[in-house]
Amino acid sequence: MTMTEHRQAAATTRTPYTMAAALTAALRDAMTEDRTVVIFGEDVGPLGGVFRVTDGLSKEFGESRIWDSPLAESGIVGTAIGMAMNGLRPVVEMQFDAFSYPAFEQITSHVAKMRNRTKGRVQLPLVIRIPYAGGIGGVEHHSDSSEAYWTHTPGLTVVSPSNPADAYSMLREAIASDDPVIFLEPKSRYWLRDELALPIATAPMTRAQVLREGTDVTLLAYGPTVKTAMQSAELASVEGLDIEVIDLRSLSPFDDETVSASVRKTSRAAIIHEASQFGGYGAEVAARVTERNFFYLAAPILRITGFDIPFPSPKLEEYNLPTAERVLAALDSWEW
Amino acid sequence: MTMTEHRQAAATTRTPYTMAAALTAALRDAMTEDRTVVIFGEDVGPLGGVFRVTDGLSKEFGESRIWDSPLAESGIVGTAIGMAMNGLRPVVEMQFDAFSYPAFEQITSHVAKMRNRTKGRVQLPLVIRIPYAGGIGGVEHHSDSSEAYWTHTPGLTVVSPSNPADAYSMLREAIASDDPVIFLEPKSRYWLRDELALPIATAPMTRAQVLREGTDVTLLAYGPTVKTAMQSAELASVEGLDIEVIDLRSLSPFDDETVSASVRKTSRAAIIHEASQFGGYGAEVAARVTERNFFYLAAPILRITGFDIPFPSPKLEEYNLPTAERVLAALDSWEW
Amino acid sequence: MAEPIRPTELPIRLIDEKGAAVRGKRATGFELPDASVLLSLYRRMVVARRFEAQVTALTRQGRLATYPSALGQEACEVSAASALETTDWLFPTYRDTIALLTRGVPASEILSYFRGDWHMSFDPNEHKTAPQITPLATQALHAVGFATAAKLKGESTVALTLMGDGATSEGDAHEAFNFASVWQAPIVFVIQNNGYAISVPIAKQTHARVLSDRAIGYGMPGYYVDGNDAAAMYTVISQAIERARKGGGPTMIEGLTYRMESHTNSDDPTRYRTAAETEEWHGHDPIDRLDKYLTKTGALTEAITADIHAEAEALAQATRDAMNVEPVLDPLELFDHVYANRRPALIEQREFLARELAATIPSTGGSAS
Amino acid sequence: MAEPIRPTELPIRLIDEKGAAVRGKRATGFELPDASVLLSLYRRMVVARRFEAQVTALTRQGRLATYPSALGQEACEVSAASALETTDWLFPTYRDTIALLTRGVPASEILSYFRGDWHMSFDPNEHKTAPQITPLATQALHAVGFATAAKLKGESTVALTLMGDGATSEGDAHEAFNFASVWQAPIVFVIQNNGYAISVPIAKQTHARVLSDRAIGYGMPGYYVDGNDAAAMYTVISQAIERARKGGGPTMIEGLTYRMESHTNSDDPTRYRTAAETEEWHGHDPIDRLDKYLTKTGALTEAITADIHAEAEALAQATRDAMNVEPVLDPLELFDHVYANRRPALIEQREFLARELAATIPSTGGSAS
Ligand SMILES: Cc1ncc(C[n+]2csc(CCOP(=O)(O)OP(=O)(O)O)c2C)c(N)n1
Ligand SMILES: Cc1ncc(C[n+]2csc(CCOP(=O)(O)OP(=O)(O)O)c2C)c(N)n1
Ligand SMILES: [Mg+2]
Ligand SMILES: [Mg+2]
Repeated sequence: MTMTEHRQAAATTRTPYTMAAALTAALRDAMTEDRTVVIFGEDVGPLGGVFRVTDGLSKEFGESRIWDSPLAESGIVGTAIGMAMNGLRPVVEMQFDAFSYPAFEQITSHVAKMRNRTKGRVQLPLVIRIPYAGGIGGVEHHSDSSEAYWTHTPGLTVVSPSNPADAYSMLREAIASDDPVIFLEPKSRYWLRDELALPIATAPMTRAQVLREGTDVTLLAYGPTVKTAMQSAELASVEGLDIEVIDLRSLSPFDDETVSASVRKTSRAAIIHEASQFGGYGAEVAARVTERNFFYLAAPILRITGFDIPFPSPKLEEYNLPTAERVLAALDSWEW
Repeated sequence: MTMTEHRQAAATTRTPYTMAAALTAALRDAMTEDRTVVIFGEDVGPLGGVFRVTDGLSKEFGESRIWDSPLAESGIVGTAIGMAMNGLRPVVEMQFDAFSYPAFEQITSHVAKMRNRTKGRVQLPLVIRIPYAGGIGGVEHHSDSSEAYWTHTPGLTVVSPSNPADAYSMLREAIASDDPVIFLEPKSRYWLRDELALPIATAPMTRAQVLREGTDVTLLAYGPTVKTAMQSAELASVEGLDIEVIDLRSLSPFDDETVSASVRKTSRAAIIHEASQFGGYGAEVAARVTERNFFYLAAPILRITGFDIPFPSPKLEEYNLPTAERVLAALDSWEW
Repeated sequence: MAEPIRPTELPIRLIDEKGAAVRGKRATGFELPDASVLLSLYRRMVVARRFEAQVTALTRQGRLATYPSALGQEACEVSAASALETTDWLFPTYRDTIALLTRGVPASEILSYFRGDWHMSFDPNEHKTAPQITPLATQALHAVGFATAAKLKGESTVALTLMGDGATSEGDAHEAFNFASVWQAPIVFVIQNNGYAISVPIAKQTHARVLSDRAIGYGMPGYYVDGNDAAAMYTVISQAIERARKGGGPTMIEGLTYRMESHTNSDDPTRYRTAAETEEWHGHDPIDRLDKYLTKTGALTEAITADIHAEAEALAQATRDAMNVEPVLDPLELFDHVYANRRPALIEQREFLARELAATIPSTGGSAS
Repeated sequence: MAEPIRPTELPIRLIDEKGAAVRGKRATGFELPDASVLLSLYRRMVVARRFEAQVTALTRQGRLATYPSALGQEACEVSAASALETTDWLFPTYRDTIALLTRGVPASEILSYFRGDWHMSFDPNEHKTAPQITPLATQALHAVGFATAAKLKGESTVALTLMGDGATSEGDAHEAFNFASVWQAPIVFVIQNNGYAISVPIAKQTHARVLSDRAIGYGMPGYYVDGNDAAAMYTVISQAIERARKGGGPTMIEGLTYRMESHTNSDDPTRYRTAAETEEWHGHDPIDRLDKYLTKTGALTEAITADIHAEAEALAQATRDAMNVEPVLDPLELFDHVYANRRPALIEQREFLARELAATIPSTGGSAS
């Protein structure tokens, strides 16, 4: 039983929620509780977003709380900055990772730097939601993983939920945060279901979670690859390999405490992500975990990731995405 | 004597060149030899660029070969793509790292992907020059180090020279390349002088160079931090520590062969860069070198980098930039 | 700076819904193209519509990953492609399959992209047609650069780029218009204002009287045209292409049209527009009016009609056949075009996948995982 | 959509170079502000010019890292800041120190940025003035968002943003104009067309008749104004602010002016413009013409003149004194404002630097290394 499930057990009547529905509920509850929360972006209004995460909200809250903006991502983020400067808590959507790139300057030069620039006098409580990564057979530009760009940028907080409960709890926490948050929603897991009693508060957004305890290997994952990690653990257990699975949840900050504790116990670790490997987020994980735990490691930290190629077309993406088979093959590559 | 110096020794009459002047010479020679080479960007014409790297070229080659464009980086890179599709070899300048961010979408979604998208039928022989990093007392946005954004993007080649000879040779090679190249020019080293006989061909752009041989530690650096690495080696030698210094030169691709050979000899390595550490280029270096050489390593690979903060103001940047003192302090942190 | 040509109050129109030639104000300054041209525009539109019906059916059957239909926008698509010389270059978007078809790109090579085989499949240089670009307005800058290079090289090539109403809101659209006018690049911007950017209506996209009013701010001629009148679109675009070829610089043309189908197969238009609105636009159908005109004038004989339908059916059949064959793809090609020369690290990764493929247990996709 | 107000053929002007009030065409629709307003604009401009002379001197002495002077642009800067209510918000650029000064931000707090102490030093909320932004046109979007939030909250705040001619080429400028018009945000865009973007002349920046013609493409009122005529700038900006406050939406105002100094102290204008051109602009000096007008009308007495100069000298003196004191900076503050709460990793790094600072050998900067 995972800690998340523990929490849920405590709650009363449960109903099934997909991750998308849990996100919608989080947005609805946040808008209800705090009138300064506004939502805008491309197609977030009557359509409810291309993934329907804002479904029904425009009917419920009206044009003054949630609306469709002109089609320009830099404009969306840039105006969100101004709104946050004027007391609102904007939650904006970038339709896909690759379509956040036009907003790159506003995000790196302003969203990330405004608090530091003004010595904390101007803070930007805004959330940038991004339907994230691949695995849904999207054509070019619809399956990028952009986390490495954001996590390298000081001033940003970057998180990604892997299940409906975290999706609700972490989005609520992101909206309540006085710092800007890049909220990565794993597309391929939008339809993953769980029985929930909302509202629910899982672990703090910035902490990693041990989803499965194990003694032989620490397997690190986040967002879409957490499911892959759990599958790998199940497969491995058959071979008698006892894998500890950690859902990082927060990419920036990184929860050194939780991860180091696990690695010192297992002495072996691997990180899984969809993004290409070179300079990917897994590099930071491998580097810092090695720095902090070098003499506890029995083997190098492995990275099971996408290849160093542009994300493939729908019919070829399966060859690029990390799979449980690949994870096991990688672990086998270690000298045991 | 470094390999670069060896090559120079072979050449005849030498004259002093700053790195900026060597870059100007490379542009001039490339434009003279190949009529398809064109230069445009902000202030690259009559002004000669804010760092004077294109000084004199507009007089020499005229408006049809080098001109000032409207002030829009996405427009500059986007039109350069179209020109490259139509048989030209554009060399464009982004005035500072932070001002390449408006072009981020054009660079990541097109410059990096066009060849792959078209199965090699459309290639983009273009060079994006960026006066790179800090150390010149620039106000906000004038000292960023953007390499991690580019090196994580498959399809891009990313290089940075550390001395006038390489500046000339590598820029010529970048312009001649049929792949797009991000050319990072270390601002703080623009005025570094060397006696050169041009034209000069140093090692291939994509290979690292051992600048100083040593047996105890492999110190990796690129662009502005190479000088810092050499100073560290000198200081350390006083303490009897024999440091091997490698100038990476090419950030993407990474020269595993040269670096692994050195690390297997010294069993210890450290990487220096100005960029903030979290998710920085040093993470990839530490991760991959560890993966490939884990059982040869006597200690974790260290990263001596900028802090995880937005680049500081002029009066405070010195506290953020890696120094020889910091490098030695870091090496002392190892158990020897 | 001479006062730029301003877009007219009402969209330029040469043939109305009843199939009658338009005289006076709305047609001033423009001649109807000859029958042969109109007939070929008509043929291409009819063939295109049949093609799209077929593709939409194939998409419903799951043969394609996605398909953005241009049903109702045939006049813009076909006119733009037909007005270009074969030596000119077209810079299209995901929406513009019909323009590519008109340009002579084989249907199967176009659809290979929408089936998900690769990011594109035809040869841009062979067809002088750039890939169908998805990141909005970005291709407009490529077109401006391409046209500028042609001008620098003293070639007479003209570039034409298509973009939607929503795309005009992107910064890149502005930069493309501005660079083109400052550099007086030989390029034509054709904006298909089909009323929506997915679900977002034009009223939420711009506060301008018409999008083409933007042209004034660039000192560029701007034209506001009935996008469902192939005669008008073809004539205005042709003039703009000639002006560009003669060194007259860029032109902005807005075609007022309507997307009859959903944005893509995965869209649900009932969430953002009424059936009545769509119904109303049936009355402005681009093929219908040209059919009436050409029949009245006698240019469209039964024989020709039969021939056109035969061509359409043949294309539909060929498309069906082509799309019903599962393509044979080599996953190892994923590593072959990232760089001109494969890098050591990519060779390692290619070998890794090759070993994996050779192994008995096939890799199951993350999508399925 | 109602036909938008188009910029006039010649720049709007209320007082000419000879200090005479302008009647007829160029002044139509505008009244001269009363003497008291003109006198205060004059005072602020004179004080500002003296201030800049002092700052330029300090920069030459190396007291400042960099300084972009607005010498010659005082009419735009002072009018924009003076037309705003204290409750309104100003969104300036690196160029607009004088506007901040006029707004009441202490000189020493403004200059602390240019000295290189920190990225800015005054309190934006206290002065209702955003930081001086360097990434071009990006602040215009912040201003639009800020104004839109005010509208949503039912507040009467108006936002005004300043940008240069070069900045209008950026995609963000377009997105700001478009979002503002679609959302009918209470904002005023003041474009200071000073003829150059560093070395690039306006002719290489736009092909439009005038930059303010862009307004038409956004269905926004646009005004082309003599940027060296404080009376005209103040009047047109004030009208726009009132329109915005009354719910009339955004306005684009182009002030035609000239940058008399180099772009920054590190620039060399001789490489891209002639002394004759600069000399010619001396004839259009904004202070000179107001001086003549106010003297003629008798509003400007010797006593007032003396008082203004006293104020100017006092500010210059205070600025000298403030800038000649080396600021005491705490390097450890570098870690204090990155996030609302310091992260474990940043605490580690802060402690590292603290230990380093405590150690005898001081860290020598990489710049020096
Ligand atoms: C930069 C960018 N942002 C968002 C998207 C997602 N997207 C694809 S099509 C579309 C609507 C485009 O509308 P329009 O330009 O009017 O063209 P149409 O689809 O109507 O032909 C959007 C938002 C994208 N492709 N690129
Ligand atoms: C996005 C971006 N690109 C480039 C620069 C570098 N830069 C600083 S000022 C300047 C010229 C700006 O000209 P203009 O907008 O006319 O303002 P002015 O300096 O004339 O007041 C340039 C290119 C920048 N600050 N931001
Ligand atoms: Mg549309
Ligand atoms: Mg200017």
